Amino acid sequence: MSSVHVSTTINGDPTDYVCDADETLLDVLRNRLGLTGAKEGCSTGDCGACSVTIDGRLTCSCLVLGAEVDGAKIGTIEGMANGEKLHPLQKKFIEHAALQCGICTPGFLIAAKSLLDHNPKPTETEVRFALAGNLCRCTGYDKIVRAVMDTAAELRRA
Amino acid sequence: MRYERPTTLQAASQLLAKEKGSAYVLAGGTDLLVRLRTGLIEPDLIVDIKRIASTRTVAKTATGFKIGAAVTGAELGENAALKKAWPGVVEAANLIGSKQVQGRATMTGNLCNASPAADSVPALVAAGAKVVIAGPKGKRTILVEQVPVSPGKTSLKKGEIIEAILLPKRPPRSGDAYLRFIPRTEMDIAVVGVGVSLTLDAKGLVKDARVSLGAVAPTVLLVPEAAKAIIGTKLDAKAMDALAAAASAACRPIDDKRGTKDYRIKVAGVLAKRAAKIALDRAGGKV
Amino acid sequence: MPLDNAESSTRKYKVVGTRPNRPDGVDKVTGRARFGADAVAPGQLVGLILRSPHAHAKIKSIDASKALKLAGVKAVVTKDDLPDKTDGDAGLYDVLVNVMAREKALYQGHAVAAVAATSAAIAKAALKLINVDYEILPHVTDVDEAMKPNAPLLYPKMITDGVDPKPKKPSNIVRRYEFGHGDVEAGFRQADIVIERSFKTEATHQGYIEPHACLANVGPDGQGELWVCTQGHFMVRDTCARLLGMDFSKLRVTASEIGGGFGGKTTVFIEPVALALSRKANRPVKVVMSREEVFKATGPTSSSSIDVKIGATKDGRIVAGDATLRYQGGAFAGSPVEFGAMTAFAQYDLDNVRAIGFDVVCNRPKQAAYRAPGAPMANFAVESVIEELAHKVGMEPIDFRIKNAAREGTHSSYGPIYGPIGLLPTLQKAREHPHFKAPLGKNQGRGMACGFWFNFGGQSCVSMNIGVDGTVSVTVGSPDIGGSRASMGLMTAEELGIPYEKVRTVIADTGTLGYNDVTDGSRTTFATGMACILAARDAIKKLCARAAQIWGIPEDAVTWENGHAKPAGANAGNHPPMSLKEIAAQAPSTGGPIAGHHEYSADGAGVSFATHICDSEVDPETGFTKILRYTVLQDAGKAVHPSYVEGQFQGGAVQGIGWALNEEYIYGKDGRLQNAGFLDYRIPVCSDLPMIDTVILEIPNPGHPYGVRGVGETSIVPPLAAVANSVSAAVGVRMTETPISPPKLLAALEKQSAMKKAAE
Amino acid sequence: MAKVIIWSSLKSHTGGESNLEIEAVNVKDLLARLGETYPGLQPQLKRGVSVSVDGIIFRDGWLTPLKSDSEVVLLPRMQGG
Repeated sequence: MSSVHVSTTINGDPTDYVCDADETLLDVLRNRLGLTGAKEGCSTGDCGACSVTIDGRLTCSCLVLGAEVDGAKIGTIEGMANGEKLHPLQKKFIEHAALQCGICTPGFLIAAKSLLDHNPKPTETEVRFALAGNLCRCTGYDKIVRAVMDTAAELRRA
Repeated sequence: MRYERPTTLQAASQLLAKEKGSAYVLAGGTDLLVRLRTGLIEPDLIVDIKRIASTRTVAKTATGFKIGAAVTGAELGENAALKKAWPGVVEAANLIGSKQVQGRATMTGNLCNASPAADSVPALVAAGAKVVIAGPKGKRTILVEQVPVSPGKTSLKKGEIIEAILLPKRPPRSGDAYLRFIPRTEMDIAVVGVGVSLTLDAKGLVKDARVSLGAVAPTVLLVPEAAKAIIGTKLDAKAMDALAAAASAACRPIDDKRGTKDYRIKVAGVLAKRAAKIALDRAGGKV
Repeated sequence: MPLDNAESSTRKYKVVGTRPNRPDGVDKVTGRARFGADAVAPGQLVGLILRSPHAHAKIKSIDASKALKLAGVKAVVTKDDLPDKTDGDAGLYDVLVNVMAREKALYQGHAVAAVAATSAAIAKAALKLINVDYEILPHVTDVDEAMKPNAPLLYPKMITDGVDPKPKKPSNIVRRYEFGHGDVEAGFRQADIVIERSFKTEATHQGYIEPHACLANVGPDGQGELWVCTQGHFMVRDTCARLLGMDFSKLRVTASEIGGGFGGKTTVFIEPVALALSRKANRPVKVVMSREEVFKATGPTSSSSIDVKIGATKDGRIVAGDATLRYQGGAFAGSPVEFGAMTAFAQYDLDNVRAIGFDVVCNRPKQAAYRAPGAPMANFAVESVIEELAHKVGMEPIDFRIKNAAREGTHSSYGPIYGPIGLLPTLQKAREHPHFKAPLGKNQGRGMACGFWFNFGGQSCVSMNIGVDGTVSVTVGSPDIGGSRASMGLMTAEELGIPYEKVRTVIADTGTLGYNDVTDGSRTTFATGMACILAARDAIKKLCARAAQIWGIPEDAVTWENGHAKPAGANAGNHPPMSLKEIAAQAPSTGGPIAGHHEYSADGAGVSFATHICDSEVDPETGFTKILRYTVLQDAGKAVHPSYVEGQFQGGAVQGIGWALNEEYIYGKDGRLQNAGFLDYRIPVCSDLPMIDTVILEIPNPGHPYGVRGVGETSIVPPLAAVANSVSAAVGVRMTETPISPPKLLAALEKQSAMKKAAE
Repeated sequence: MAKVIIWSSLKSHTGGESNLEIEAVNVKDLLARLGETYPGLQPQLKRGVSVSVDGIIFRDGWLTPLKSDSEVVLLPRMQGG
């Protein structure tokens, strides 16, 4: 197994690592960099628990090789809060009880932020389709959708 | 396993040609990584083509559009001109997987995966799209439907890479559409997919049409009989029924975990009508 | 003994019933929360498990010599490393056989060996080097097929229990259950209308998003640590210690944050194997299941085959109910068919009722509990027939249900007489609900169903320590699977009379608290919550005693009110009330730390009933069903944190909707699972669903000081029938099999139209 | 004498009787006497049972005292998800 040296930026911090050629970005984040906020729920891109952004694009880190992101900017859940200030989505998820077990929460937050970055005024239907790649088995999605809609409204007011 | 990231097509093609073991092209990777992870493949070489400039752009050319092999579904969805000319093709590409998958997945990858259920392929076949193939012996251009030969197998030779997909220029009064059936509203593989592309004459009669079917045979089908059924008509109820009958008749499906033979045959007809109606509306026609 | 809690219905609450933020909220939204796969130990190895590719095979030999020679491989374990120490405990022996196959592989995915290596790549390579010699045996995966006389036998000596006279021939039928009362045959003789139907439901998986994961560390001194995502770490400790021959006290198990369980994490799969690997390698070993392993080798629920016959008189009185239920529980005894049989008719007041259940084995993974285990399938069958019967009688289904609903004093179909229960109120509220009157369009229909679950209490142990600053830390032993730390904090604050913000609830490892039962059976808010209340009362006694000392008056002259100690009466002297904070501040000089404690086995859990209303629209050309609107009305006894009660209602309802429409285990002729992944095992996605409306009713449970009933499980019981009834109302076909997948529904619609044509 | 009701399929061990009369001070005592009087019930008792005493379900409260007119219903051991 040949290994690859990668220079990248994660949540704004320059980060270098060496990984195996066949190692996924998710494995690199979790096992080499200790960023375990992204979760492995399926490793086939079906659950969204490993969601991150690469150069601003939402993606499943289980579907990306660690070797591919040389020179790219990665965004993970660990970079969502600004210092001690939670992102409005993070606050609303807690207030609305939009999580029960919480394993899917980081993925939902990354996906929801990506939605609101592109569409500040989504309809309920748009929210539901934008989050269709994130599976939650606890909540039935109701409170998650409410939290995202409420955050969008608050961000528009601000 | 080695990972290579060439910056020219020639270099990429040489890497693939020289490799003695199993070599795979990596564009979006949304299929390749799943197969890698589940142990279905154990590559000796992976060639990432995303650093090759010509694979990353959508160009409007004199003859239509040239879509680089590594252009993602999300990027296609953001290309207004392409959406206007080929809404059905873009919709089909955007149906592949979730928003997360859209951030990576490419139509070329969808095509080279050679799955009979690939969503973008019926739309491309209906559109009469071609692919530009770069290889050790230079470049060649073939029709999209000539790429997949059987589930998981393509007609590409060792060392060959698809550089781009070519979509023809649109005559006036043209429209296309792709519809698929899935058991949920998202995140499923098509049980049946139908692509329709048509052009109307001044009187609003269908002058030209191509109809394609996905997930009803070992490869995506182009169905001339279905096109014949609507050419020369205003897509009245009779023509629609003929279209549905021809589409259903062309199906050679199997029973599997996603659907039954009978189901696929019936729904192919249903979706053909619905897709034709959307294509007609887009071409400015009325039923 | 359950407490007498007459106060619960009248009591005014300060914090219970409010909706504060959960204590683990920030950790969960920042990615900081540590789940099963998130732990790391120095020098840890990667453990992987080799699984049988065959549905049923004799294991003739296992040769791991090549694997052991591979550099980086530190240990290989097989059944020989897990000798039978179960000492005649049949249930525990099944667990042992399930975690590591012995003579036979009983299902595809059955563990046969495991390796620990220095990297995942090496472990993977090592698995390929283990040579298992299988003799493939005939298999069976369908419950009805498994019951046939000529079916391949999993256990050639198994004779069905509970049948009189005892059968002579062995079969795959483990046991027969029968419940009921009255004379069913006589009942049917009084009936004007009788409907009899047969149903089938396919197995579904709990589908928790977090695969099983653990990190084991056992030393040669026989001491061990285990970090694991589980619904019950005390259960994990006891089970693993017994299987590995360790002292309970020497195995310290810590429950990680748990990424969903729904019953699926109430047993062990990888844990004993990880411990065995660690013991052999003398290194920490981490084992994390893949999603494919979760589907193939952990517990889905049973698939079932059910016959139901119900009779009623013209005026709409049910005179007899009869059901025969057949559940396969995978390759081991213990399908939840008895709960299916007990709950099938539990929502009705019947003079003549009988439910017969057969527990069947076949070549599938050992079933595990799934939210109200056994009830949803039985409810699907009975509530489908009830809806049809109501129409035949010419009554609105809701009126028919109200007329026959179980109420206080009803002799339940499973034996006991009901105390105060909330079924009628949920039905009455449903009838008044706007959803019930909303107009419907073409191809749209409305269906409903009522459901029931028992709930139970069980063992809990709680410690409560009061800091000198007047804040309180509550230590519980029940893993928090859906926000229970918030509820525990609320009940503690309520009882002590202090703000919720002054309480922090933590979950202790097995070394620091007494035994706590698994978080299941909807028991935690009821039983562990009541233990928090009683621990608080214990602390209050001590607080009052300190105040008495400080004031120099007898202890019994001090009472506790709104977080303050007060002289009980005028003759107790004139002392200004002392707050908890003031008393706590003086603790060091008045006898040291102040703590409250309670350990017990809680009983008196209250049953919970629900009524669900579902609107759906069917595409008659494709058989696609869209859920348009859904409302859950359920009795919670008392909602401690209403947001999380609503969450339980909504989550259970959506799992039931998935069960009804798309979720299923699909087996090939080779007995192999064809859809072991989230792509083709289709749990509902966000865009499939509407908002799920909820109505919380509060009919206090006399067995809890605040009237709390369990709420976690009932919500998955009614949806299968509610959805099927709505589909039937929309397009006129009665679907008797789940999932009601588009190909099945379209075929039924075509059959219907063909029959109509034939009739014309 | 407490009135004990067993579920129907256990009748084969009690001579076809599902309503039994047992003299017992608490549930533990009652289960012991049930086993002595009807050895056929032993396997099920060993597998585990719950009981309902006058309508209240007990899964573990074996020391719960019984009144002379208590109605005890034998149930399979409760489980949950």
